[in-house]
Amino acid sequence: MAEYKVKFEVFEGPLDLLLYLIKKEEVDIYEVNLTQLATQFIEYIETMRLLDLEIAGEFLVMASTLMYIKSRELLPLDQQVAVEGEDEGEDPRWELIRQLVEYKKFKDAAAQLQTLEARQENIFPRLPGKLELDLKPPAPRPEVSLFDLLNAVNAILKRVGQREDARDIFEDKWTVSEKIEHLLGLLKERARLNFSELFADAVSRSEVVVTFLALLELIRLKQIVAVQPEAFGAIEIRRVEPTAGALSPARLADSTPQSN
Amino acid sequence: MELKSILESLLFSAQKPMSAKELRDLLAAAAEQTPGDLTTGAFKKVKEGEIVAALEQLSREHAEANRSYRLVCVAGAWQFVTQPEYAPWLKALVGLKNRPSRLSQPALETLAIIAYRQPLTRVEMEQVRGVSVDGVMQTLTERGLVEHVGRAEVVGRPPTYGTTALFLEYFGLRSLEELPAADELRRIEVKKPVSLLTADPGLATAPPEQLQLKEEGKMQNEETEPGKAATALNN
Amino acid sequence: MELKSILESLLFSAQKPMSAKELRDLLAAAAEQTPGDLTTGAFKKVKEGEIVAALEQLSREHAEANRSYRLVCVAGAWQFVTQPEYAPWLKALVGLKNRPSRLSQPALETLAIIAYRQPLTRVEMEQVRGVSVDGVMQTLTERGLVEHVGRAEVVGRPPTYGTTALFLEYFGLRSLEELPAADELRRIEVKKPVSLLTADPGLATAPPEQLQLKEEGKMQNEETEPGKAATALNN
Repeated sequence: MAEYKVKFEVFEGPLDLLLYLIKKEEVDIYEVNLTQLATQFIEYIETMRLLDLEIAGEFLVMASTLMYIKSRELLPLDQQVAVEGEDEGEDPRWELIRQLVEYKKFKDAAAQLQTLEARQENIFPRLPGKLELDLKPPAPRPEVSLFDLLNAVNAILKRVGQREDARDIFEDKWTVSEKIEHLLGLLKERARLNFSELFADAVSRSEVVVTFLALLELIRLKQIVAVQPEAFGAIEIRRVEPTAGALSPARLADSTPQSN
Repeated sequence: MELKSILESLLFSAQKPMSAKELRDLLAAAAEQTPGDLTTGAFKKVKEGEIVAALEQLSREHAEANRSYRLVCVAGAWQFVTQPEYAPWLKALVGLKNRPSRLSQPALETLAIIAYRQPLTRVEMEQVRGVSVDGVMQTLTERGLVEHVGRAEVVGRPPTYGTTALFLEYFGLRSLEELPAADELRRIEVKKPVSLLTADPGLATAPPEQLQLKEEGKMQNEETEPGKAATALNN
Repeated sequence: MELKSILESLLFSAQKPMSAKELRDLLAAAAEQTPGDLTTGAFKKVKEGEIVAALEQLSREHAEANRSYRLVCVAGAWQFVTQPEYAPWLKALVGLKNRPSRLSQPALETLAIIAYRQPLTRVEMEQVRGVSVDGVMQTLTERGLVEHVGRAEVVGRPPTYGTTALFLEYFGLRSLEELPAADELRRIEVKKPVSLLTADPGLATAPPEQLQLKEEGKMQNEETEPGKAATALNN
């Protein structure tokens, strides 16, 4: 009986112990003699008790199920059917066998996972060294244009304007709306303007700012677009043509392709 | 220039496993970085499906070449790996790094149940194992192999669990479909206590005839219609 | 188990080129780590000459296989390399890590303040923006757009920052003078605590005529010649 003790501690639970007992008898789960199995199982429990070892609750529950099955076997057939709560023909023997079969399947699957686990320990991924291409890797380039930066400037100016007297900054003759008119006028004459030339004639700092704010406003109103055709190229200002119908044929003829 | 060769060169040089989608994005990026180049341009808009097909072809070629390495797909990402028999030398190369300890028997059993039956609740796991899974579940969750995936539509709305991508990686599986004997194990009934009966029993309940088996622990699977298993898989 | 296959698996997984001697040492190490193992033991005392011969054989095999990579020996060290024609895609792979991303609005604003008011301290930036710039400054520094340029001559000598040459390159500017509306933004007052007053106000301090217009936190700066700001720009 001493061998039981050693073995007992290794069992995962009552189902594991039952499978061990069945395997020991070298019989198929479906052909197992449940009465005999119950006797053996209860013997193990008794051994555990004698050895004063702690018995997990699950084992005791299983022991009572097995004792029930065993006692039921002793009853004549006609009385077995009458057992309360089993009117649907649920047979506790069958239920136990089903549970054992299912458990065994997963125990086998666990063994296969264990094989995979061991195999995986021996598989090493290729870890190439860092690529050393003869060109220098592209430096991280922010996806922003000068216009993003200018917009940021505008945001700051606006905030500053809120907390200070805006007149201090825009003290000159130009107002933003005047500058808008002026820009639209220029764009009527020419399809596109260089960003830098817009500021070339500015006579004062504030005129630059006003021009700049006018541009941003027109962009916001979708009257013009600012494009930077090349990464480091000059920014161009183009008028957004409202519709083809609004244009005279002459203008269409000499107008360059629009960005929209 | 063949698609599969380009993919091979990329996987050969990549520092990590790459999915078909990532490879597709690289093909597009290469085309964008070389405007006007016809060679890269030709692969600008390759579809993921074509990439997967090329990778599978490549993987077969490498298996046939019978070299010391293979191209494999684990958890949806492709990578080159060495064959297990070279492990002794690779261990000398890499050094005996501290790999995670192997999983215990209870952990493996519980993991198997979750893998095949997911999503499922703790009570359902305990039904199969016949013992509590509390300690084991903590281990499995801490190791990132299983995770809480939802809640069962039954009284108390208990949490349900499933396996993670790391689970696939840990066992070197491409997907859950690759689990051994998957169809069979998924279909065995998990008995549920009455109070936990799901509104839609779905996969977890199998027709009783499957339980009739002939030999040792083998199930007598009646002509399983292919469609049925496939449906079950997607559950 | 063939010597050349073992060597192949090692070179396949090695992160750097390996010499015949290093490979020989690995074969010996593997044998030592697995005492009693006949397979590893068989390669315990392979000579360098044999290794070189096996590598040359291997290199020929790979050249014949005509794949996207080759085994080559450079300066006595062996490694797998990809064929040059795949460079466009490999560049995309390398570029993956430093993919450009948009600068956030806070980053842009901080960049604008630095561009127009450099050199200036963090405290001064925060004066204009009204919020902490710590996270933003880290981003801008990492991207090489701004850099530490000196120290302010005030108590604690805090570091000052300015834009880099890369900044000009990115925005297509020949010099800081080309920044649009430069003067105007320079006029925004930066309020300094008295303890931080610079000995030489330079650019970071606005010309006095503007300061007199503001009501809160104004500073009574002595006369500054108009030319000074422009000169400071080129610092």
